[in-house]
Amino acid sequence: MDLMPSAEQDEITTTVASFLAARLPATAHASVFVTPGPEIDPVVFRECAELGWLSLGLPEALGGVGYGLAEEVMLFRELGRGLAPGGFLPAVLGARVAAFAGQRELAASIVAGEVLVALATRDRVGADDVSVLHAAEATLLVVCDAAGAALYSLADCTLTPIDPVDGSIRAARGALGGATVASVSSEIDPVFVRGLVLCAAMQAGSAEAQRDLGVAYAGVREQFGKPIGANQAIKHRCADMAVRAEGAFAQVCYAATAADGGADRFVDEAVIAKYFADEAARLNGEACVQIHGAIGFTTETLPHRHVWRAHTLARALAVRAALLDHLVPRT
Amino acid sequence: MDLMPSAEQDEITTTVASFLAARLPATAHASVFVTPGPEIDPVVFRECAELGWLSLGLPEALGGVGYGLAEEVMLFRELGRGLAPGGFLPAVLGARVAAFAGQRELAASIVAGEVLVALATRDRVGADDVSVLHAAEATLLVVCDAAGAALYSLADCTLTPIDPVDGSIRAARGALGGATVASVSSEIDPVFVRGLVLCAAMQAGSAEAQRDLGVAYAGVREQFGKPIGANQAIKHRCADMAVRAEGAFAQVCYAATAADGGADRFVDEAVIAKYFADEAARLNGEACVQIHGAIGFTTETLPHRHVWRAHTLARALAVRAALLDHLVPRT
Amino acid sequence: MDLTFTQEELDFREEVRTWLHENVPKEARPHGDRPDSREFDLAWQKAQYDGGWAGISWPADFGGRGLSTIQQLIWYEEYALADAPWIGACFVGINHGGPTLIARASDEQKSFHLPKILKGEVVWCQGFSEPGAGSDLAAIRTRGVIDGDELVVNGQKIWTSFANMAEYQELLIRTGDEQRHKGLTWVICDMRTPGITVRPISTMDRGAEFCEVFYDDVRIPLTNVVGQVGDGWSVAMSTLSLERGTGFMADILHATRTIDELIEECRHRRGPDGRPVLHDDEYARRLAAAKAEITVLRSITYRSISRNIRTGMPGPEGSMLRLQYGDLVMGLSRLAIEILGPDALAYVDRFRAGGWTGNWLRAFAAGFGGGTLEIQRNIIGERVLGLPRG
Amino acid sequence: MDLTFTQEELDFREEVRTWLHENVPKEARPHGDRPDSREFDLAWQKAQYDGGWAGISWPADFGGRGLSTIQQLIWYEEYALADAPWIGACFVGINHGGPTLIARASDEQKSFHLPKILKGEVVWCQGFSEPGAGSDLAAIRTRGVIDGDELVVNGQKIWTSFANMAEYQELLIRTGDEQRHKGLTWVICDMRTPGITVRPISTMDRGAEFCEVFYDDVRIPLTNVVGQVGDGWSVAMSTLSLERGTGFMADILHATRTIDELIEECRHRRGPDGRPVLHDDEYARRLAAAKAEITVLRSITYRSISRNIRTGMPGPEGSMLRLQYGDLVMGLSRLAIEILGPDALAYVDRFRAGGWTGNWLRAFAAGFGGGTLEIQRNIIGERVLGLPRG
Repeated sequence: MDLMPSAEQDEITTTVASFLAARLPATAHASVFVTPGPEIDPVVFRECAELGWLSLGLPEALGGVGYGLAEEVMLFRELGRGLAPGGFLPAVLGARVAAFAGQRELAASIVAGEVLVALATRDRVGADDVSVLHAAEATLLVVCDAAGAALYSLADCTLTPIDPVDGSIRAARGALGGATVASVSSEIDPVFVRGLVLCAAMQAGSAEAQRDLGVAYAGVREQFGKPIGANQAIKHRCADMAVRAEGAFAQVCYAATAADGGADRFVDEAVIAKYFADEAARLNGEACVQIHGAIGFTTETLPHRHVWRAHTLARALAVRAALLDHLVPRT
Repeated sequence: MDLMPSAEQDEITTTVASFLAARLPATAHASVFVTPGPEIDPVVFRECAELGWLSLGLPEALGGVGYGLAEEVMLFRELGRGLAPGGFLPAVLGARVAAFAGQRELAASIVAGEVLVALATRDRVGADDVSVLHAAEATLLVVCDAAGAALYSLADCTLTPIDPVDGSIRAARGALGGATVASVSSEIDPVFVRGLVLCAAMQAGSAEAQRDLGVAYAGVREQFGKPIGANQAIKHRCADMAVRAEGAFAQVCYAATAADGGADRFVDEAVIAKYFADEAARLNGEACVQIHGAIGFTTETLPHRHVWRAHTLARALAVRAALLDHLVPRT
Repeated sequence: MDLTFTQEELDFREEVRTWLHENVPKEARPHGDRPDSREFDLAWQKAQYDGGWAGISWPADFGGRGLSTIQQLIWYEEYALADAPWIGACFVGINHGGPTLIARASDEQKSFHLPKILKGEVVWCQGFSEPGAGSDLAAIRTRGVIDGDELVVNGQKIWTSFANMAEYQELLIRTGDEQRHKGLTWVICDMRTPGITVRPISTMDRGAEFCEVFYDDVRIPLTNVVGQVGDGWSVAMSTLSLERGTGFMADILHATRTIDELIEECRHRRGPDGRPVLHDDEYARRLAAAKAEITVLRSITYRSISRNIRTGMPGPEGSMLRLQYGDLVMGLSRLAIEILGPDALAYVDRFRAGGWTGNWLRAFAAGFGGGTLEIQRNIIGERVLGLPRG
Repeated sequence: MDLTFTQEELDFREEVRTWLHENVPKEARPHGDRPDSREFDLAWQKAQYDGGWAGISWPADFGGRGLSTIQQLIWYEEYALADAPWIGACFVGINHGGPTLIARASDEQKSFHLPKILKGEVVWCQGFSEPGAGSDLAAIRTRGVIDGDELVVNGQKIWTSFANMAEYQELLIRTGDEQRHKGLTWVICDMRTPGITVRPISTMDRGAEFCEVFYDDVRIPLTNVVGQVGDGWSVAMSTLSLERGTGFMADILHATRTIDELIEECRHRRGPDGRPVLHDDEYARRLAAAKAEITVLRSITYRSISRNIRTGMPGPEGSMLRLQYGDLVMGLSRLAIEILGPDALAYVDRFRAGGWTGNWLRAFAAGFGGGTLEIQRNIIGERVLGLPRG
């Protein structure tokens, strides 16, 4: 039993963080509500693909790097921390659907960053109405739930773009349409559950980033002649942020490791990871803006972008009520 | 429009508070879990009756003092603040049932403090299973809900005493039995709604007492060379207590005055008063114990007795979920 | 205790209701604090002036309506019930700058400025906060040096709402060498004076009402000083609270309305499990709790106004109300966007129907507007409850 | 990252489970901290000793089991799953006094005391807190004056759990004139020494384990001093955390079990509207949230133990765990008594089945046990996050 990352896993963190800082800095999109141009530079996205980011957890036999979910969460935590744009999550999930459905070529073009995938979440259990993230340049759409996962052709779906709260993600609403391009049941590959854990990893990274932004500001900003972080009201808020960030990432690690080890209850663990990380990212976002005061309400600092992002990811795959209802069903 | 007490109403506060301090001091029952002997000295209870406490809000034509609910809440706030023992609430409600049902003699003996009344709360909507407070020396039992109110003979009911959390109130569980001794519908007199407001007034008084105990301790108790109240964590807790106490009593005043003025929506106002005052008393109790630290956990200070009492009164007449469900019905 | 209104007050309510019903603008206020929102705000102020409703809390001597406290309360209640617009760019002139002039300005200053404010001819902004002097105003560093009959001002202000569309500013500057509260001066600054640069700051709710204002050798006539040079702190603290807390009732009734709309919405809107949201016990109770909380806030406000009428002094409830209201609007907008589910992915500005996400993003400002909630708690702890300073 | 256990560890788990299954007392621990609870606690300690399980975290050199950290974790997990009793009166000896002796005592002191503690022959209590020196231990005023080969002690201690049934006390007193942390001495006090008066303090959950202890010319041999005279602060701080956080897993699993029981209970128990409580969305979700929170706490603990194994040092998570656990048990017991409705009018002690009210009242102590939650937040803010002191 060891729930700390291995040296190899820590190495993923370092590599991803330095790539993001150099090529996709979070500050690049400050002060605009909707990022102009494509959501992510396709050249940079393909570079990420070449680094193996889209196939990290795919078995080698299916054309992937062959790592586990534990390694993938190290990547996605950094994507969340760094507010990375781009449809990394649907690409990883979509590639699994294609690969496990036996469509090796499709999977290969997804993990190469050539075919872009959007992420669809059903508006209600069983509904064809969906909310879609990373919709603009994608040609495929992945949708998944507890039963299984499927790829659709975006051209067959009826989607209307929306003006998103998080302007760095192209979003749309609409309905699924046409036949599935590929599909797998959750017994063959638990795409949905893996998606929950990866999405939770992004939220955990965001919760950590908000903690760090809040603590840094509280340590330098002075009022009444001393740093505001010396006041208990601010200090305790920072402590609560630290507790939530630690909890979110610890649970993500547990859920990922449980899934890799084939543990019985890894579905519950994943559900808890998504629920807790969503809450941690939301609450740390609120706390971080408040610690910053008026400047935190402006687009000149980073906290608000984490608020937008956390809000958006909390609506991906499964929302709070659905997650809790899974844990304690009514019957 | 004037929501502050009149000079006459303030006079009630002063009179009641000094009587309680002299004859029923809250400190009398410290350090015991279950008060020995009768719940309240019958002589003292009859003195209170002679002062008109049990008939303050009963119309003069029915043998009462003829004040409104606004005057009664001034009395019950002090009873709550002072942790007074005794079945004041069921006596007041029971006397109304008898009086409005035309049983003038019974009403007279209740308001004289000769016949004691217990307070029953149905365990579920429409159930005959009840929880009973002030059960020990009573011969009658009053039960009320949105439809109406009734008096039962305690001898006809099947009650089993329980070991109560609040040892200063004799409690029992059981079932109603026998015919009603008297009853009134809520159109004739809204006994239940008045009960909610009076119970809320006691909780508001308790919330105020907890605020004052907490603030007093925070101002004198020193740690690391300064009063603990100088720390924001404690100071802000005190501020939150003050806000809750102010809200609880303001709402009690509004509900009482609305009832006296025959306002349309006074039922909702009363329901909100009970809900908010229950919460204020509970939360201020928790905060006050925490401010006191270890000493607050002992029976050597007063906070814990307010915790017990607030817990008990929150279960009288209607609980949180039922109150909220009244405000926003499902259909 | 008494909740009844006199016949005269009831008649007044009827008069107010009728006028508002006929005159409240039908179109929504434009969001984004662009010129069209300025025009909208000034036009609505002018309409109130023409209707005889400008400055309802201002004394009649200065062109206001000089209404009684109860009449003010009735006005604001009806204002909210009629869904009349947010005061917007007219806020500082009507509720802060104007009342300060009434308290401390010379007759010339009053007769020049007060009518313009009431008639909706000018926008005022506030120049108090600075980088490093937000909650702590005594740390102000923007300097004014007397040169002949002028003050020469250099420095920077921040969080100046509507500076980008204002004609005048209530400007607090340091003119002496003393520390902290001493050596400050309160002066009327014409925003068209050379040397002033305004930079709007965009906010997370896509607004731009907050501005930075830079002063580079800005020359202001000494005749614009209100009170004496060096007496600025006293002038700033003397701003009359003409409303006696009645204005807060409009915010409360607006929030009450929002909750009722949300409850209606939940009768039909379906949650992730397909049921109407109102059939979900958790959401129904959270809505009920919000309804209870706003109702209690109403009661506190009534008590506060009643106390104010009796004593003539604002009570300790001001900070309590601010604190509770701040918590409540944050909680309420959070509840709304949770209920909205996938619909909350889209941004809708707060002045449009269904502008829940705009409202939610705006609520992040409730935590620091008018002093942070922490500072409100300090004030309650120290000034109301008498606890020692930290 | 890896959640698997070795075959050896799995075998060990089996061994532990079997032994606990056969040896855990069937009857409930008596509440109220009367002599029968002392007998119960010592008998259970002796049973563990006889079974070879005493001092599972103590080094083998001192009679303990010297288990690896993972084995300790397994022990505590199985301990909780077997519903084995609360350690009660043996807490200080096993988890605090004993480990301090191991770290700093002389060989004579160790060989006299450690076996008695492990065998369940004696109860130890802690004499640190004083009125005015609770969270701030450096303010200790109880005095010890050297007289020949004895210390003569005068003063008072408070919050001394189980002092009314203890043979020994780890006593921290002021022996020098220096201020604050200097001039303190850590000494073993025999509670049967003349001049000691113990007064139990009754608590809101009807317990009486907290005591006041008064010292009136109490003579303690200098040979009982652990470390040097004047070196008490260093001795007190050197208490070995032998468990490396594994003991906390027992509390977590106990709380997990409590939540699962409550969920089961809610399948049948009816709420005020007659429906089973579990059909009520609000309560079902609050239960689910509690389940999620305790699960997360488990994950933090696993990570903390893993870090501890790698670095050999306790990480920053100790305060975080305490903070979250304190909040969680308070919230959980509050939820339980709300669900209980009218049944919660009755007091049922926490060691009996259905002892929810006893548990709830006990939870009020979670806010200050082991330092207030405020102090935990200060520690996280200052030591973990590096924020400045207030």
